[in-house]
Amino acid sequence: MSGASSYFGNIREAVTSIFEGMAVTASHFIRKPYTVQYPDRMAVRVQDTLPFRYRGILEVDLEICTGCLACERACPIDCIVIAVEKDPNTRQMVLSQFDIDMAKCMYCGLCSEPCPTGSIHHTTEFEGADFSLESLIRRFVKDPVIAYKPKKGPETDPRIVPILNRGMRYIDEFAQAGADQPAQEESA
Amino acid sequence: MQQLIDSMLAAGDFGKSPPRDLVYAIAIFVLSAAVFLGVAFPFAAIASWLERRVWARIQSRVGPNRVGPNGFLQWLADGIKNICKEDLVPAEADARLFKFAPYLVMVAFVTPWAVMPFSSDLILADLNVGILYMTSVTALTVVGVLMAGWASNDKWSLIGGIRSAAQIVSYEIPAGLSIFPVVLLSGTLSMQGIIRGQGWSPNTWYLFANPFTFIAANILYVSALAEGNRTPFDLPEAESELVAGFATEYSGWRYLVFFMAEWGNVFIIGAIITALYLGGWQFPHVTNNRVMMNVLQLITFNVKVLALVFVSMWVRATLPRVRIDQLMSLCWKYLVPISFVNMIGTAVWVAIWPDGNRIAGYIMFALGLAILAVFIQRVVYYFRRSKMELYLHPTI
Amino acid sequence: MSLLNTLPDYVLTTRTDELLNWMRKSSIWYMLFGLACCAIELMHTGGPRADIDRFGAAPRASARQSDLMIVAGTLTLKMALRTRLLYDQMPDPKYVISMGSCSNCGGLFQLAYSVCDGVDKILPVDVYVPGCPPRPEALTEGLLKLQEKIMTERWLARSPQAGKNGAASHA
Amino acid sequence: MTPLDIYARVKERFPGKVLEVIEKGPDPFIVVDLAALVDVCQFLHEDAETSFDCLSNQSGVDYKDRIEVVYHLFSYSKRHQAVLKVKLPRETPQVHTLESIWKSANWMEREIFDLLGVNFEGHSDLRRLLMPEDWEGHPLRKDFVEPKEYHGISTVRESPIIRLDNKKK
Amino acid sequence: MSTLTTEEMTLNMGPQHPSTHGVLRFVVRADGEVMREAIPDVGYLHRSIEKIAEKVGYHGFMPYTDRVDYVCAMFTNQGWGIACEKLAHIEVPRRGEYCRVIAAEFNRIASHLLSVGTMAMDIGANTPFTHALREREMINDLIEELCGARLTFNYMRIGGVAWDLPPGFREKALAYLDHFGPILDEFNSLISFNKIYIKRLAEVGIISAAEAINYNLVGPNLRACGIKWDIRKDIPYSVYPEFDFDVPIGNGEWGRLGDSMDRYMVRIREMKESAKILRQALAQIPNGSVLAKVPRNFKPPAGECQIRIESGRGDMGWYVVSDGTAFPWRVHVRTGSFAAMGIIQKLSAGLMIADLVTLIASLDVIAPEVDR
Amino acid sequence: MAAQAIFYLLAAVTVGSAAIVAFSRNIVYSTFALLGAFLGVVGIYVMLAADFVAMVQLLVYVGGILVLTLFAVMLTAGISDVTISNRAVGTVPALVTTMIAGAVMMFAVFRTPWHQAAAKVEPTTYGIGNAFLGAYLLPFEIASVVLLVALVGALVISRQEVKG
Amino acid sequence: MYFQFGVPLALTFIALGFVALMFGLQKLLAPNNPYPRKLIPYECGEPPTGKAWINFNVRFYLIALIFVIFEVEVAFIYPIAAVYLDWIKRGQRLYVLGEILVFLGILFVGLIYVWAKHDLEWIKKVPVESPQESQQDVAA
Amino acid sequence: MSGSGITLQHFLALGLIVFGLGMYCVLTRRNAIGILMGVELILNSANINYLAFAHFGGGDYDGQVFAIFVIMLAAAEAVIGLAIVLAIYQNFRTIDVEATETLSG
Ligand code: SF4
Ligand code: SF4
Ligand code: SF4
Repeated sequence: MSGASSYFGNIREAVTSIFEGMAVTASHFIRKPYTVQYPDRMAVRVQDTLPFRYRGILEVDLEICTGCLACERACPIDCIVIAVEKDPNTRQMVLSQFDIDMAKCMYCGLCSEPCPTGSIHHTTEFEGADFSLESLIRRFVKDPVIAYKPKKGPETDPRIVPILNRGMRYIDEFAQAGADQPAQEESA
Repeated sequence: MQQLIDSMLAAGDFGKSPPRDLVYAIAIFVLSAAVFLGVAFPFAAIASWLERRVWARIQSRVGPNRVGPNGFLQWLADGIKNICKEDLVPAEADARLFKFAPYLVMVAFVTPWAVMPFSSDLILADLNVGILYMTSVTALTVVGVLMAGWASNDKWSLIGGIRSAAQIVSYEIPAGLSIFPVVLLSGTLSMQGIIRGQGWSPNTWYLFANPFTFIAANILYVSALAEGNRTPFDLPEAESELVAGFATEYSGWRYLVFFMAEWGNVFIIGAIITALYLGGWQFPHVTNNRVMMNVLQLITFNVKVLALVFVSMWVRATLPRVRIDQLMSLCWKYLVPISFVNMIGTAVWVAIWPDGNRIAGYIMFALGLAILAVFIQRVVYYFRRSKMELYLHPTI
Repeated sequence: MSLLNTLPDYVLTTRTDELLNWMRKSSIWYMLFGLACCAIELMHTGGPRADIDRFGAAPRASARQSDLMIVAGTLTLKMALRTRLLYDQMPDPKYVISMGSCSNCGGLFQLAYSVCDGVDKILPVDVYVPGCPPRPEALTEGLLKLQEKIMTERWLARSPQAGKNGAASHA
Repeated sequence: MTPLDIYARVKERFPGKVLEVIEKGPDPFIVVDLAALVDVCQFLHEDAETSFDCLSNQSGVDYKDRIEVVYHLFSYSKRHQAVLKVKLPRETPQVHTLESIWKSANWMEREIFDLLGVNFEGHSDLRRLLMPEDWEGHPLRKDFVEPKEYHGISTVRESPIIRLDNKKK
Repeated sequence: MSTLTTEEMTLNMGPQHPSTHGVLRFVVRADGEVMREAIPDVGYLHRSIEKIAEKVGYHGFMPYTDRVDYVCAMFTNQGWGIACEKLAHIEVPRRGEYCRVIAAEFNRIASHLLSVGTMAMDIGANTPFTHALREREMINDLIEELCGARLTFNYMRIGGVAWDLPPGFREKALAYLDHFGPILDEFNSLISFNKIYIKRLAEVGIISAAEAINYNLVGPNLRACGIKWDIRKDIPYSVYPEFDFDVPIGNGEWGRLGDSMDRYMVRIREMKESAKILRQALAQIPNGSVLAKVPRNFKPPAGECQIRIESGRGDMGWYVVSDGTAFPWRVHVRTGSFAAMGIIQKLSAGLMIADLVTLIASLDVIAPEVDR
Repeated sequence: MAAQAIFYLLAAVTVGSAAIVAFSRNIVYSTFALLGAFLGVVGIYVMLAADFVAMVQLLVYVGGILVLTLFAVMLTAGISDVTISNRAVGTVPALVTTMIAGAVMMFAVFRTPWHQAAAKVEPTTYGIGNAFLGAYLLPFEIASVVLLVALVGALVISRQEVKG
Repeated sequence: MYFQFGVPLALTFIALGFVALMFGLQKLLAPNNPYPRKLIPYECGEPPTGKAWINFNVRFYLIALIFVIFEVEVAFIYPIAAVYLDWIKRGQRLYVLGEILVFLGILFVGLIYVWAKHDLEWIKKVPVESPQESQQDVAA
Repeated sequence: MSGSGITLQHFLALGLIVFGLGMYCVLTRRNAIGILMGVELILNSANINYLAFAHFGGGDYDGQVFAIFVIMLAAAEAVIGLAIVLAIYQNFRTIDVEATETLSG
């Protein structure tokens, strides 16, 4: 391209391209902002908009924890500590401690995968900011509780049923090795 | 106000009798302080909030909206926060110059307001070299910035300062040359005189007086942006290269001074363009009430200026940053020659039509409208293509 | 000489304190200090969805102009020394938010040989934000927590326990 | 060419220099004599048949008794790859650099030097790459012990959770 | 020139610097505005992931792979998965492969968006960056539904993926892809074709094809030099052979072949290709299981293997040595950024300081990938 | 009265800055002090009813020459040891010479009975313009040529250095 | 006119006063505890290497040099431009027009010269050399 | 300015002082740039006198025009002077005038 034509070509390209760019930004100026005004100015809490699978802060339903320690073993970085011993006279498993160090946890979900009852699971809760590290440790056992023992038949205790259903639903989210998927996936 | 000044001017020079002097001095101080505290400072402060909002919208965000109504008090918060901030002078820095630089920058930012033509009567001092004065006091900024950059004794600051200085001085040439077409057309250097040379209707503005002035106005705007270190010419503060340019070492209020100066300059840029090319405060003569007229003119002027300020924010949100060598070649190889051509062209034009050419005015005005129309069409096109519903979180 | 924590505890001074704190909390400029994965979420926090600019928190490039250091990510031993220097270079009052498991306590990298387990080993941390990474809203919540803390500070009025407010903090 | 052909070719070109050929496993590889490494690589690089224009990966492995440096060669022109290994004594691991043949070796060798303490002769600047200059030891060695503190920053952090039952898992 | 000016000055860019992506440090020996050379200094993010692999088991290492390259963690997941599967000869169900591809390609788009966005920001245009972030947010929403995390996915498992596609995922994904095309064009006319932008990128940091290969550049950086090489096509893995997409390569139309602008445009075009792949994958995803049977304490037979996948930053190699126990004996990751960092020192000579920033951005260097 | 105050203020600024220029041992300080001197002089010009000249002074001296000098200072070595960058020699003889010369002129200034008729204070731009186009046409054109020559010369000098 | 020029003076004082006032306020309100590490120059977290007060690139100097000349010429044009219209109206068109054209022409020649001699280009490529070499040819 | 108590002598004296300082600067500085600064001061003082005489001597425009020419020449002088200074600096790595004499001699 000869000198002169490239000279004016530069000017033309610069002007036109800047013109286009300005048009784009102007169109964005009249669009609605994309911001979700967390925390206060919003219709629905963010937590409720997150998917069921969201891996937020861990939660344990002691009612359905069998004390099998699968989660403790599964955690790669040992941020779960469970103390469970067999009560000599009632010969029941008693959970005397179930602590999770949320400051250390990496929210990987490896612990909730092997849990037989879905007792330990990630919630959609993510607000945990605090002024001290200690307060980030979740201590679920206030005073020792009896571990849950799965029934042969369906669960009957009305207090436990909804929790157990929730837990099972959570378990079902995980892909089962080799198993075919329920049809509803394909309806999707 | 004008009467006051007139009477004093009639009274001629100083020192007839002491009380007179006192009156003058007090009047000057009061009026200047009024303009500074009433216009310059608030605008410089509020503009920062405004730009953050404008940016946010362009970037499909919301922007500061928590302090006060719509976050209007954001500027106050920033100011007070920075005053409550520790004021550091780095150990290696040259303390004296480091401390003095903000003063210099502040002076450079405040002095141009002396010739700011708010309306036919509201102007602090209608210097008959007004526009020359306006351009030459900006020179102080260069020195201040160099001082800051050098005194910080920090590499980023030094590079930033020198870049900034070289940039400002270079762009003073196209800026100066782009002023001449107006001077040639109006035959005066005083702000008010230039504005009086134009009318309220766009076709009488110098912007549309002839093709050359149209280009000159754009060049002036670009060079002014460059002088104000605004994107796409914000190399001195280029965050991604030099951390914060010549202000890297400044903290608290000292930093805020530089910040404010930049913002005030945006207004000054807008004011220069408005006065020179956009008919300043000119407003159709609807009433004989002088006060009413002045109010209307004041509003007109400020609307025009704020429009230009908005454009500069918008440009800043749009364009990337040029490199230093591109900056220089743009100035010396494109802007300067073109403004030469503009000047010669205007000189010839004036020589042919000493009293201007009405038809040209109308034609140019129509041209401007056409460009605007095309632009709006593009905007609508992009707006249509976007899927609004996806902009929102599925469930919000 | 400064008036900090010198005035007696009148209503006037406490009111002034509230005003000043309100202003300071609504203009927290944070330093661009992304270290690792969390840095991406830090960007997103400044981004369109969770726009932290709403609270007047703007990013700053230079430590000299920033009030808040968001330690976003894994703090390696090599980086720890620099981090401390950067923190020192910030002018008072200055705050630190520890974002993510790594900077809270080393998190999953406690097993590593080259990672400093927790930023609180080298800096005084004001707010810990859990998560790996914390989603932008979580970081925003951390910022709000910090604002709470700022509101409780005594600025002019003589403070009951010294060293609580930014002035006397972490000298 | 399949890796095995390449290895065969190398064998007959450098008799006795190829110590062993492992054909089982996903990636067959050969172990080259330490002294001949550069020549072999030069040959593989320049030979029209093989023309390995890229050293796609170089890594060191610390087996308790020896240290092996593994070269994954790849040829963009011929679309085939080969794996070379050299075995080094664990006390004074030393091998000649391949920087002169493949520029990409520069940083990978620095990394191996840093993490495994293999000394590459003739390397242009053999500095620590990842660890700080004043770091002791080579972390990827199996017998590396993490220092208790670094510049006054302790590197151990005990879990804040106290086990109620005193069983160690 | 160099005769007149100055004793040169030594600048520290980083570790805390707005432009260096993550914590990189460059010691710049500059002469005024012009650089003599920029010496990279890495390791500020060395998290010893390779060593940790030897401590946590094969399953437990999966979350750590997310941190190797957090911008496109799906690929690191996939790489680790494929490596282990190759060691233990595990067959992944086809639906699993499809899920992997879908997740990975979405992640590729997200990664490239971040790359081009930061590119624009380093040149001083903030708006494109925020727009890129906005698009990432939308993609994050999709990925979140898929695996419950926005950044550190830990989505894949050895032998498949951990979660199947949730109900309604396909519709949302398609809707997003419809939206993505126009947005990309808009992005282009906003920044890519801007004259200033082109001027800044064109003819900066030119890499010849031979150099690129010799320095072992990979992925977009390699393709920008005009070499049509993509692992997905040339050493096919997973189910990529079943899709038809083409490999964009640089063609110096803006400046010279292999300059920053080419690298940038290659990424832009690759996003289009990924969208193409996604449409096909979402259309032809088969039924069936997504996870193969893998024992919980996974012990691959002793041996070693090296696998290569096409990650967002290009050819990523995983070299795994197993000794038959539950813990890998040695894991080594060869990443794209690592090689890219190696070439910066050579390229930087004679550039201006401002160009260094764009050079880093155009090579799309990500600190953790360099340091691991 | 006010005029006196302002005059003395400006004079003080001018002389003070000039003194720093002359006596400071730090070249950078001297350069920045030059700014004060120039500004003071600008004020003096205004008091002498030469508004246009004052503006030109501001434009050329402050905006141009001062910046150029600053760049030159930052270009030449010894900035790093600013404190000794501006050594002075032979101060005593210099002082003596200056004193004598000053005394003589002082004598001339105050002994001569100047005829004083303060002119009307009015805008001067037009007058200067007309003068340029009228009586001073030739010097005006020559001036531009001189500037051109200066530009070329300076560039030639510096360039041979640049290209080495 | 004095009155008008009094305004810039007043504004100057106001500016200085304002800044000083705010500094006073800051003295009262801001904490102040500097310690050595805090006052280290900021270099992205690294302890600084080398001194910052170094000689700078001559390129900028050349730019400033060209600038000064042009600035002076611009200053020269102002009065002519101001009276241009009058002279036109007084019917001396070609005279003044020619006048300005000649002047601008000379200026333009200067620009052409500078342009042609590549004094506006930024010399980008520095010979990649080791420091001591550069020392030598500097000494040479 | 009659009656305001500021007479011609004031300005002349001021110009004289500035001139003296400039002269001292020129005489004593060893830094070539310092010398140039001194020259600038002298030129300024000259201008003051020009304008003072122009103002008090009936106020025609000759004085001001001359002042402008002086400024112009000052600019030219500064440009050339500094260029030469840099040239010297390049050849001798110093701008200490005496050192340059010895070096060149
Ligand atoms: S989420 Fe991961 S890190 Fe956290 S407790 Fe469960 S397994 Fe451990
Ligand atoms: S939470 Fe689940 S896995 Fe953990 S102990 Fe209880 S039942 Fe077992
Ligand atoms: S906390 Fe998690 S996400 Fe954040 S830096 Fe550490 S590993 Fe990365």
